[in-house]
Amino acid sequence: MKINVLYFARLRETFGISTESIELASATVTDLLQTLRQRGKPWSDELSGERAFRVAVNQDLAGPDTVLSDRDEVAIFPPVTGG
Amino acid sequence: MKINVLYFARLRETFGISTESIELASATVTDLLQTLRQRGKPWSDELSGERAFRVAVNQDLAGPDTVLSDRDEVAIFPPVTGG
Amino acid sequence: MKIRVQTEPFDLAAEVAALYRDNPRVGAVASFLGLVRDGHPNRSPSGEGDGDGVNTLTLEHYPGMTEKSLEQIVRDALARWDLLDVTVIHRVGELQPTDPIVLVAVASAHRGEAFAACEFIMDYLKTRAPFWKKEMTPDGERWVDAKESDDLAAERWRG
Amino acid sequence: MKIRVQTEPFDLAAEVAALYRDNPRVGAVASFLGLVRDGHPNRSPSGEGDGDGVNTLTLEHYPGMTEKSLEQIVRDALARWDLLDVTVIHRVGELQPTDPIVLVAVASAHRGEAFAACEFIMDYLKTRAPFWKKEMTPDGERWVDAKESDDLAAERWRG
Repeated sequence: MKINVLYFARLRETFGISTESIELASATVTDLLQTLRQRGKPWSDELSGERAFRVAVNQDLAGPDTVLSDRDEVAIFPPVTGG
Repeated sequence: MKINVLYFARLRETFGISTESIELASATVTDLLQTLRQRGKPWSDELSGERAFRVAVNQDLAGPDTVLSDRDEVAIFPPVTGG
Repeated sequence: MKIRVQTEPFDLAAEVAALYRDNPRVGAVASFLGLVRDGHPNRSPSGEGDGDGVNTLTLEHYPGMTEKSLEQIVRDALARWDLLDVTVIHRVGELQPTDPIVLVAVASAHRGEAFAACEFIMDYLKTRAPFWKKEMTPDGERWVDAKESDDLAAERWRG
Repeated sequence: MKIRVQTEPFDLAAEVAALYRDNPRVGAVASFLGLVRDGHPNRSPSGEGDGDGVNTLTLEHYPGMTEKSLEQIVRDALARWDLLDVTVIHRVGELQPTDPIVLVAVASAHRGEAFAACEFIMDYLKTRAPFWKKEMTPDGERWVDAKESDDLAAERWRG
Protein backbone atom coordinates (compact mmCIF):
# COMPACT_ATOMS: atom_id res chain seq x y z
CA MET A 1 0.00 0.00 0.00
CA LYS A 2 0.97 3.61 -0.47
CA ILE A 3 1.31 6.07 2.44
CA ASN A 4 1.63 9.80 1.97
CA VAL A 5 4.07 11.16 4.57
CA LEU A 6 4.29 14.85 5.56
CA TYR A 7 6.97 16.55 7.67
CA PHE A 8 6.64 19.89 9.44
CA ALA A 9 8.75 22.56 11.13
CA ARG A 10 12.17 21.41 12.41
CA LEU A 11 11.73 17.88 11.02
CA ARG A 12 10.85 19.21 7.58
CA GLU A 13 14.04 21.29 7.63
CA THR A 14 16.25 18.54 9.09
CA PHE A 15 15.05 15.91 6.62
CA GLY A 16 15.08 18.43 3.77
CA ILE A 17 11.71 17.17 2.55
CA SER A 18 8.13 18.23 3.20
CA THR A 19 6.23 15.32 1.68
CA GLU A 20 6.90 11.92 0.17
CA SER A 21 5.07 8.78 -0.85
CA ILE A 22 6.19 5.50 0.74
CA GLU A 23 5.28 1.93 -0.28
CA LEU A 24 4.72 -0.37 2.70
CA ALA A 25 3.27 -3.78 3.37
CA SER A 26 0.32 -3.52 5.77
CA ALA A 27 1.74 -1.71 8.75
CA THR A 28 1.33 0.32 11.92
CA VAL A 29 2.83 3.72 12.77
CA THR A 30 5.69 1.87 14.50
CA ASP A 31 6.46 -0.06 11.29
CA LEU A 32 6.54 3.16 9.26
CA LEU A 33 8.91 4.77 11.77
CA GLN A 34 11.18 1.72 11.67
CA THR A 35 11.33 1.96 7.87
CA LEU A 36 12.29 5.63 8.11
CA ARG A 37 14.96 5.03 10.79
CA GLN A 38 16.61 2.43 8.55
CA ARG A 39 17.58 5.28 6.24
CA GLY A 40 20.27 6.25 8.77
CA LYS A 41 21.01 9.78 9.94
CA PRO A 42 19.28 12.20 10.38
CA TRP A 43 16.20 9.91 10.34
CA SER A 44 17.58 7.45 12.89
CA ASP A 45 18.53 10.30 15.27
CA GLU A 46 15.31 12.26 15.03
CA LEU A 47 12.95 9.29 15.20
CA SER A 48 14.80 7.21 17.81
CA GLY A 49 12.57 8.56 20.57
CA GLU A 50 15.31 10.59 22.26
CA ARG A 51 13.86 13.78 20.85
CA ALA A 52 10.09 14.18 21.19
CA PHE A 53 8.00 14.01 18.04
CA ARG A 54 4.34 13.50 17.21
CA VAL A 55 2.54 11.48 14.55
CA ALA A 56 -0.86 12.24 13.06
CA VAL A 57 -2.76 9.82 10.84
CA ASN A 58 -5.34 11.42 8.56
CA GLN A 59 -4.98 14.64 10.58
CA ASP A 60 -5.68 13.09 13.98
CA LEU A 61 -2.94 12.56 16.57
CA ALA A 62 -2.04 8.88 16.57
CA GLY A 63 -0.14 6.41 18.73
CA PRO A 64 2.49 3.80 17.77
CA ASP A 65 -0.09 1.02 17.36
CA THR A 66 -2.34 2.91 14.97
CA VAL A 67 -2.87 0.73 11.89
CA LEU A 68 -2.24 2.37 8.54
CA SER A 69 -4.34 1.88 5.42
CA ASP A 70 -3.65 2.48 1.75
CA ARG A 71 -3.53 6.22 0.89
CA ASP A 72 -3.41 7.30 4.53
CA GLU A 73 -1.88 10.70 5.23
CA VAL A 74 0.74 10.38 7.96
CA ALA A 75 2.34 13.54 9.39
CA ILE A 76 5.46 13.55 11.56
CA PHE A 77 6.31 16.73 13.44
CA PRO A 78 7.84 18.17 16.62
CA PRO A 79 5.63 18.92 19.64
CA VAL A 80 3.44 21.88 18.71
CA THR A 81 4.25 25.43 19.81
CA GLY A 82 1.32 27.58 18.66
CA GLY A 83 -0.80 29.99 20.64
CA MET B 1 -19.64 62.55 68.35
CA LYS B 2 -21.14 62.97 64.91
CA ILE B 3 -21.41 60.13 62.37
CA ASN B 4 -22.30 60.67 58.73
CA VAL B 5 -24.51 57.78 57.57
CA LEU B 6 -25.14 56.88 53.91
CA TYR B 7 -27.71 54.46 52.49
CA PHE B 8 -27.64 52.88 49.05
CA ALA B 9 -29.86 50.99 46.62
CA ARG B 10 -32.85 49.18 48.14
CA LEU B 11 -32.13 50.50 51.65
CA ARG B 12 -31.94 54.08 50.40
CA GLU B 13 -35.36 53.65 48.80
CA THR B 14 -36.91 51.79 51.73
CA PHE B 15 -35.71 54.33 54.30
CA GLY B 16 -36.48 57.21 51.93
CA ILE B 17 -33.18 58.87 52.80
CA SER B 18 -29.73 58.79 51.22
CA THR B 19 -27.64 60.46 53.92
CA GLU B 20 -28.04 61.76 57.46
CA SER B 21 -25.93 62.94 60.37
CA ILE B 22 -26.33 61.10 63.67
CA GLU B 23 -25.10 62.12 67.15
CA LEU B 24 -23.80 59.18 69.16
CA ALA B 25 -21.80 58.59 72.32
CA SER B 26 -18.61 56.66 71.55
CA ALA B 27 -19.85 53.58 69.76
CA THR B 28 -19.28 50.54 67.53
CA VAL B 29 -21.11 49.62 64.36
CA THR B 30 -23.40 47.42 66.48
CA ASP B 31 -24.34 50.42 68.65
CA LEU B 32 -25.16 52.52 65.60
CA LEU B 33 -27.36 49.75 64.19
CA GLN B 34 -29.16 49.41 67.53
CA THR B 35 -29.86 53.16 67.51
CA LEU B 36 -31.32 52.91 64.02
CA ARG B 37 -33.45 49.84 64.82
CA GLN B 38 -35.03 51.74 67.74
CA ARG B 39 -36.72 53.97 65.18
CA GLY B 40 -39.13 51.11 64.46
CA LYS B 41 -40.20 49.96 61.00
CA PRO B 42 -38.80 49.87 58.35
CA TRP B 43 -35.46 50.27 60.17
CA SER B 44 -36.09 47.45 62.66
CA ASP B 45 -37.12 45.07 59.86
CA GLU B 46 -34.27 45.85 57.48
CA LEU B 47 -31.50 45.91 60.09
CA SER B 48 -32.66 42.99 62.26
CA GLY B 49 -30.29 40.64 60.49
CA GLU B 50 -33.02 38.65 58.77
CA ARG B 51 -32.25 40.34 55.46
CA ALA B 52 -28.58 40.58 54.54
CA PHE B 53 -26.93 43.99 54.59
CA ARG B 54 -23.38 45.32 54.64
CA VAL B 55 -21.68 48.13 56.52
CA ALA B 56 -18.66 50.13 55.36
CA VAL B 57 -16.77 52.53 57.63
CA ASN B 58 -14.82 55.20 55.80
CA GLN B 59 -15.34 53.26 52.57
CA ASP B 60 -13.94 49.94 53.83
CA LEU B 61 -16.19 46.96 54.60
CA ALA B 62 -16.54 46.71 58.38
CA GLY B 63 -17.77 44.22 60.95
CA PRO B 64 -20.10 44.72 63.95
CA ASP B 65 -17.25 45.40 66.36
CA THR B 66 -15.64 48.16 64.32
CA VAL B 67 -15.23 51.20 66.56
CA LEU B 68 -16.55 54.49 65.20
CA SER B 69 -14.86 57.87 65.58
CA ASP B 70 -16.13 61.41 65.26
CA ARG B 71 -16.92 62.38 61.65
CA ASP B 72 -16.67 58.78 60.38
CA GLU B 73 -18.55 57.98 57.18
CA VAL B 74 -20.68 54.87 57.70
CA ALA B 75 -22.50 53.34 54.73
CA ILE B 76 -25.24 50.73 55.02
CA PHE B 77 -26.28 48.87 51.91
CA PRO B 78 -27.56 45.55 50.53
CA PRO B 79 -25.08 42.90 49.31
CA VAL B 80 -23.49 44.23 46.13
CA THR B 81 -24.64 43.13 42.66
CA GLY B 82 -22.25 44.77 40.18
CA GLY B 83 -20.24 43.20 37.38
CA MET C 1 -3.23 50.15 36.58
CA LYS C 2 -6.31 51.86 35.19
CA ILE C 3 -9.59 51.97 37.13
CA ARG C 4 -12.61 53.77 35.70
CA VAL C 5 -16.22 54.13 36.78
CA GLN C 6 -18.20 55.86 34.06
CA THR C 7 -21.58 56.19 32.38
CA GLU C 8 -20.09 56.24 28.86
CA PRO C 9 -19.42 53.13 26.77
CA PHE C 10 -15.79 52.00 26.50
CA ASP C 11 -13.71 50.85 23.54
CA LEU C 12 -12.67 47.23 24.12
CA ALA C 13 -10.03 47.16 21.38
CA ALA C 14 -8.44 50.43 22.50
CA GLU C 15 -8.38 49.37 26.16
CA VAL C 16 -6.80 45.99 25.38
CA ALA C 17 -4.31 47.49 22.90
CA ALA C 18 -3.22 50.02 25.54
CA LEU C 19 -2.11 47.07 27.70
CA TYR C 20 0.29 45.57 25.16
CA ARG C 21 1.00 48.06 22.36
CA ASP C 22 4.09 49.63 23.93
CA ASN C 23 5.20 46.68 26.02
CA PRO C 24 6.76 43.76 24.10
CA ARG C 25 7.09 41.83 27.38
CA VAL C 26 3.32 41.19 27.24
CA GLY C 27 2.61 37.74 25.84
CA ALA C 28 -0.95 37.33 27.14
CA VAL C 29 -4.01 39.48 27.71
CA ALA C 30 -7.01 37.83 29.36
CA SER C 31 -10.11 39.92 29.34
CA PHE C 32 -13.66 39.68 30.56
CA LEU C 33 -16.68 41.57 29.33
CA GLY C 34 -19.90 41.50 31.38
CA LEU C 35 -23.10 42.40 29.54
CA VAL C 36 -26.72 43.22 30.35
CA ARG C 37 -28.73 40.07 29.74
CA ASP C 38 -32.33 40.06 28.62
CA GLY C 39 -33.31 37.72 31.43
CA HIS C 40 -33.83 37.73 35.17
CA PRO C 41 -30.34 37.67 36.76
CA ASN C 42 -31.81 36.53 40.08
CA ARG C 43 -32.80 33.14 38.88
CA SER C 44 -30.85 29.97 38.46
CA PRO C 45 -28.24 29.53 35.73
CA SER C 46 -30.35 26.63 34.40
CA GLY C 47 -31.91 29.08 31.99
CA GLU C 48 -35.46 28.95 33.38
CA GLY C 49 -35.31 32.65 34.13
CA ASP C 50 -33.98 33.73 30.77
CA GLY C 51 -35.92 36.00 28.49
CA ASP C 52 -37.97 37.76 31.15
CA GLY C 53 -37.84 40.96 29.20
CA VAL C 54 -35.53 43.27 31.11
CA ASN C 55 -35.72 46.56 29.25
CA THR C 56 -33.40 48.77 31.27
CA LEU C 57 -30.87 48.11 34.00
CA THR C 58 -29.91 50.95 36.32
CA LEU C 59 -26.56 50.67 38.06
CA GLU C 60 -26.06 52.63 41.26
CA HIS C 61 -22.72 52.83 43.05
CA TYR C 62 -21.01 54.39 46.06
CA PRO C 63 -18.68 57.03 44.63
CA GLY C 64 -15.35 57.02 46.39
CA MET C 65 -15.67 53.55 47.89
CA THR C 66 -16.17 52.07 44.42
CA GLU C 67 -12.81 53.28 43.16
CA LYS C 68 -11.12 52.47 46.48
CA SER C 69 -12.43 48.89 46.52
CA LEU C 70 -11.54 48.27 42.86
CA GLU C 71 -8.01 49.59 43.46
CA GLN C 72 -7.62 47.29 46.45
CA ILE C 73 -8.82 44.27 44.45
CA VAL C 74 -6.34 45.05 41.65
CA ARG C 75 -3.52 45.60 44.17
CA ASP C 76 -4.32 42.20 45.70
CA ALA C 77 -4.09 40.62 42.22
CA LEU C 78 -0.78 42.39 41.50
CA ALA C 79 0.63 41.07 44.79
CA ARG C 80 -0.53 37.55 44.02
CA TRP C 81 0.50 37.13 40.38
CA ASP C 82 3.27 38.38 38.13
CA LEU C 83 1.24 40.84 36.06
CA LEU C 84 2.30 43.62 33.71
CA ASP C 85 -0.83 45.77 33.69
CA VAL C 86 -4.53 45.72 34.60
CA THR C 87 -7.53 47.73 33.40
CA VAL C 88 -10.93 47.71 35.11
CA ILE C 89 -13.81 49.77 33.71
CA HIS C 90 -17.30 49.58 35.21
CA ARG C 91 -20.27 51.48 33.87
CA VAL C 92 -23.04 53.01 36.00
CA GLY C 93 -26.37 54.59 35.14
CA GLU C 94 -28.93 53.26 32.66
CA LEU C 95 -28.02 50.34 30.41
CA GLN C 96 -29.94 48.24 27.90
CA PRO C 97 -29.72 44.49 27.08
CA THR C 98 -26.46 43.65 25.23
CA ASP C 99 -24.78 46.79 26.63
CA PRO C 100 -21.35 46.08 28.14
CA ILE C 101 -21.31 46.68 31.92
CA VAL C 102 -17.78 45.81 32.95
CA LEU C 103 -14.39 45.17 31.40
CA VAL C 104 -11.50 43.54 33.25
CA ALA C 105 -8.33 43.09 31.18
CA VAL C 106 -5.07 41.69 32.54
CA ALA C 107 -1.68 41.65 30.77
CA SER C 108 1.16 39.32 31.71
CA ALA C 109 4.06 37.48 30.12
CA HIS C 110 2.28 34.10 30.27
CA ARG C 111 -1.34 33.10 30.06
CA GLY C 112 -1.78 31.31 33.40
CA GLU C 113 -1.31 34.48 35.46
CA ALA C 114 -3.51 36.56 33.16
CA PHE C 115 -6.43 34.10 33.31
CA ALA C 116 -6.23 33.59 37.08
CA ALA C 117 -5.94 37.29 37.89
CA CYS C 118 -8.79 38.24 35.53
CA GLU C 119 -11.13 35.73 37.14
CA PHE C 120 -9.98 36.70 40.66
CA ILE C 121 -10.68 40.38 39.99
CA MET C 122 -14.17 39.59 38.63
CA ASP C 123 -15.00 37.33 41.59
CA TYR C 124 -14.00 40.01 44.10
CA LEU C 125 -15.60 42.82 42.13
CA LYS C 126 -18.87 40.85 42.22
CA THR C 127 -18.78 40.49 46.00
CA ARG C 128 -16.91 43.57 47.28
CA ALA C 129 -17.27 46.53 44.93
CA PRO C 130 -20.31 48.67 45.87
CA PHE C 131 -22.47 48.51 42.76
CA TRP C 132 -26.18 47.65 42.76
CA LYS C 133 -28.39 46.69 39.84
CA LYS C 134 -32.03 47.59 39.49
CA GLU C 135 -34.06 46.04 36.68
CA MET C 136 -36.97 47.55 34.81
CA THR C 137 -39.24 44.83 33.46
CA PRO C 138 -42.79 44.83 32.10
CA ASP C 139 -43.84 43.94 35.70
CA GLY C 140 -42.11 46.97 37.22
CA GLU C 141 -38.84 47.72 38.96
CA ARG C 142 -36.87 45.38 41.20
CA TRP C 143 -33.46 45.42 42.81
CA VAL C 144 -31.36 42.43 41.78
CA ASP C 145 -30.57 40.08 44.67
CA ALA C 146 -26.99 39.06 45.34
CA LYS C 147 -26.14 35.49 44.34
CA GLU C 148 -24.73 32.97 46.77
CA SER C 149 -22.74 31.51 43.86
CA ASP C 150 -20.79 34.79 43.70
CA ASP C 151 -19.81 34.48 47.37
CA LEU C 152 -18.67 30.91 46.74
CA ALA C 153 -16.67 32.02 43.68
CA ALA C 154 -14.81 34.60 45.77
CA GLU C 155 -14.31 32.15 48.66
CA ARG C 156 -12.21 29.76 46.57
CA TRP C 157 -9.34 32.27 46.27
CA ARG C 158 -8.72 32.22 50.02
CA GLY C 159 -5.90 30.32 51.70
CA MET D 1 -18.57 28.55 16.23
CA LYS D 2 -16.02 30.44 14.17
CA ILE D 3 -12.56 29.00 13.49
CA ARG D 4 -10.06 30.92 11.37
CA VAL D 5 -6.42 30.39 10.44
CA GLN D 6 -5.13 33.44 8.61
CA THR D 7 -2.09 35.61 7.91
CA GLU D 8 -4.05 38.86 8.28
CA PRO D 9 -4.56 40.72 11.57
CA PHE D 10 -7.97 40.40 13.20
CA ASP D 11 -10.26 42.99 14.78
CA LEU D 12 -10.66 42.13 18.48
CA ALA D 13 -13.63 44.44 19.08
CA ALA D 14 -15.51 43.23 16.00
CA GLU D 15 -14.90 39.58 16.86
CA VAL D 16 -16.05 39.98 20.46
CA ALA D 17 -19.06 42.12 19.48
CA ALA D 18 -20.12 39.45 16.97
CA LEU D 19 -20.47 37.04 19.92
CA TYR D 20 -22.96 39.15 21.89
CA ARG D 21 -24.41 41.91 19.68
CA ASP D 22 -27.43 39.96 18.47
CA ASN D 23 -27.82 37.62 21.43
CA PRO D 24 -29.19 39.17 24.65
CA ARG D 25 -28.77 35.81 26.41
CA VAL D 26 -24.99 36.48 26.52
CA GLY D 27 -23.98 37.86 29.91
CA ALA D 28 -20.27 37.08 29.75
CA VAL D 29 -17.50 37.04 27.15
CA ALA D 30 -14.09 35.78 28.28
CA SER D 31 -11.35 36.33 25.77
CA PHE D 32 -7.67 35.64 25.44
CA LEU D 33 -5.16 37.37 23.22
CA GLY D 34 -1.72 35.80 22.72
CA LEU D 35 1.03 38.14 21.49
CA VAL D 36 4.57 37.91 20.12
CA ARG D 37 6.91 38.70 23.01
CA ASP D 38 10.28 40.33 22.56
CA GLY D 39 11.96 37.61 24.59
CA HIS D 40 13.00 34.01 24.27
CA PRO D 41 9.88 31.89 24.75
CA ASN D 42 11.97 28.79 25.47
CA ARG D 43 13.26 30.03 28.76
CA SER D 44 11.74 30.06 32.19
CA PRO D 45 8.89 32.38 33.14
CA SER D 46 11.20 33.92 35.76
CA GLY D 47 12.00 36.59 33.23
CA GLU D 48 15.66 35.72 32.79
CA GLY D 49 15.07 35.08 29.12
CA ASP D 50 13.14 38.27 28.44
CA GLY D 51 14.36 40.91 26.04
CA ASP D 52 16.50 38.65 23.90
CA GLY D 53 15.61 40.63 20.85
CA VAL D 54 13.30 38.46 18.80
CA ASN D 55 12.74 40.41 15.62
CA THR D 56 10.42 38.17 13.67
CA LEU D 57 8.43 35.09 14.50
CA THR D 58 7.38 32.74 11.72
CA LEU D 59 4.39 30.53 12.36
CA GLU D 60 4.06 27.36 10.31
CA HIS D 61 1.01 25.10 10.48
CA TYR D 62 -0.47 21.93 9.00
CA PRO D 63 -3.34 23.11 6.80
CA GLY D 64 -6.38 20.90 7.19
CA MET D 65 -5.33 19.33 10.47
CA THR D 66 -5.11 22.77 12.08
CA GLU D 67 -8.74 23.58 11.43
CA LYS D 68 -9.81 20.02 12.26
CA SER D 69 -8.01 20.02 15.61
CA LEU D 70 -9.30 23.50 16.56
CA GLU D 71 -12.86 22.43 15.72
CA GLN D 72 -12.48 19.33 17.86
CA ILE D 73 -11.16 21.37 20.80
CA VAL D 74 -14.09 23.80 20.53
CA ARG D 75 -16.57 20.93 20.24
CA ASP D 76 -15.08 19.41 23.40
CA ALA D 77 -15.55 22.75 25.19
CA LEU D 78 -19.16 23.05 23.95
CA ALA D 79 -19.88 19.55 25.27
CA ARG D 80 -18.34 20.35 28.63
CA TRP D 81 -19.80 23.78 29.41
CA ASP D 82 -23.02 25.64 28.68
CA LEU D 83 -21.67 28.07 26.07
CA LEU D 84 -23.46 30.33 23.61
CA ASP D 85 -20.70 30.90 21.04
CA VAL D 86 -16.94 30.54 20.51
CA THR D 87 -14.46 32.23 18.18
CA VAL D 88 -10.89 31.04 17.62
CA ILE D 89 -8.57 32.92 15.27
CA HIS D 90 -4.91 31.93 14.89
CA ARG D 91 -2.48 33.78 12.68
CA VAL D 92 0.31 32.14 10.65
CA GLY D 93 3.23 33.52 8.67
CA GLU D 94 5.59 36.29 9.78
CA LEU D 95 4.79 38.27 12.91
CA GLN D 96 6.63 40.98 14.86
CA PRO D 97 6.84 41.63 18.63
CA THR D 98 3.51 42.95 20.04
CA ASP D 99 1.61 41.43 17.09
CA PRO D 100 -1.43 39.39 18.18
CA ILE D 101 -1.02 35.68 17.38
CA VAL D 102 -4.21 34.10 18.67
CA LEU D 103 -7.66 35.11 19.87
CA VAL D 104 -9.97 32.81 21.78
CA ALA D 105 -13.31 34.37 22.78
CA VAL D 106 -16.11 32.50 24.55
CA ALA D 107 -19.66 33.76 25.17
CA SER D 108 -21.96 32.33 27.81
CA ALA D 109 -24.76 33.40 30.12
CA HIS D 110 -22.51 33.39 33.21
CA ARG D 111 -18.83 34.10 33.71
CA GLY D 112 -17.68 30.80 35.23
CA GLU D 113 -18.34 28.81 32.06
CA ALA D 114 -16.79 31.47 29.81
CA PHE D 115 -13.56 31.68 31.82
CA ALA D 116 -13.17 27.91 32.15
CA ALA D 117 -13.86 27.19 28.49
CA CYS D 118 -11.54 29.97 27.27
CA GLU D 119 -8.64 28.64 29.34
CA PHE D 120 -9.44 25.04 28.35
CA ILE D 121 -9.39 25.93 24.65
CA MET D 122 -6.05 27.76 25.01
CA ASP D 123 -4.50 24.86 26.96
CA TYR D 124 -5.52 22.34 24.32
CA LEU D 125 -4.63 24.62 21.42
CA LYS D 126 -1.14 24.94 22.90
CA THR D 127 -0.62 21.17 23.07
CA ARG D 128 -2.75 19.76 20.22
CA ALA D 129 -3.14 22.22 17.37
CA PRO D 130 -0.37 21.81 14.77
CA PHE D 131 1.35 25.20 14.82
CA TRP D 132 5.10 25.72 15.13
CA LYS D 133 7.00 28.89 15.93
CA LYS D 134 10.39 29.81 14.56
CA GLU D 135 12.19 32.82 15.97
CA MET D 136 14.57 35.14 14.17
CA THR D 137 17.01 36.70 16.61
CA PRO D 138 20.29 38.58 16.18
CA ASP D 139 21.95 35.15 16.73
CA GLY D 140 20.03 33.50 13.90
CA GLU D 141 16.96 31.32 13.53
CA ARG D 142 15.69 28.74 15.97
CA TRP D 143 12.57 26.64 16.33
CA VAL D 144 10.82 27.26 19.64
CA ASP D 145 10.80 24.20 21.93
CA ALA D 146 7.53 22.98 23.39
CA LYS D 147 7.10 23.72 27.10
CA GLU D 148 6.40 21.02 29.66
CA SER D 149 4.26 23.55 31.54
CA ASP D 150 1.86 23.53 28.57
CA ASP D 151 1.46 19.76 28.81
CA LEU D 152 0.78 20.10 32.53
CA ALA D 153 -1.77 22.85 31.88
CA ALA D 154 -3.67 20.60 29.47
CA GLU D 155 -3.39 17.60 31.81
CA ARG D 156 -5.38 19.27 34.57
CA TRP D 157 -8.60 19.24 32.52
CA ARG D 158 -8.66 15.42 32.46
CA GLY D 159 -10.91 13.30 34.65
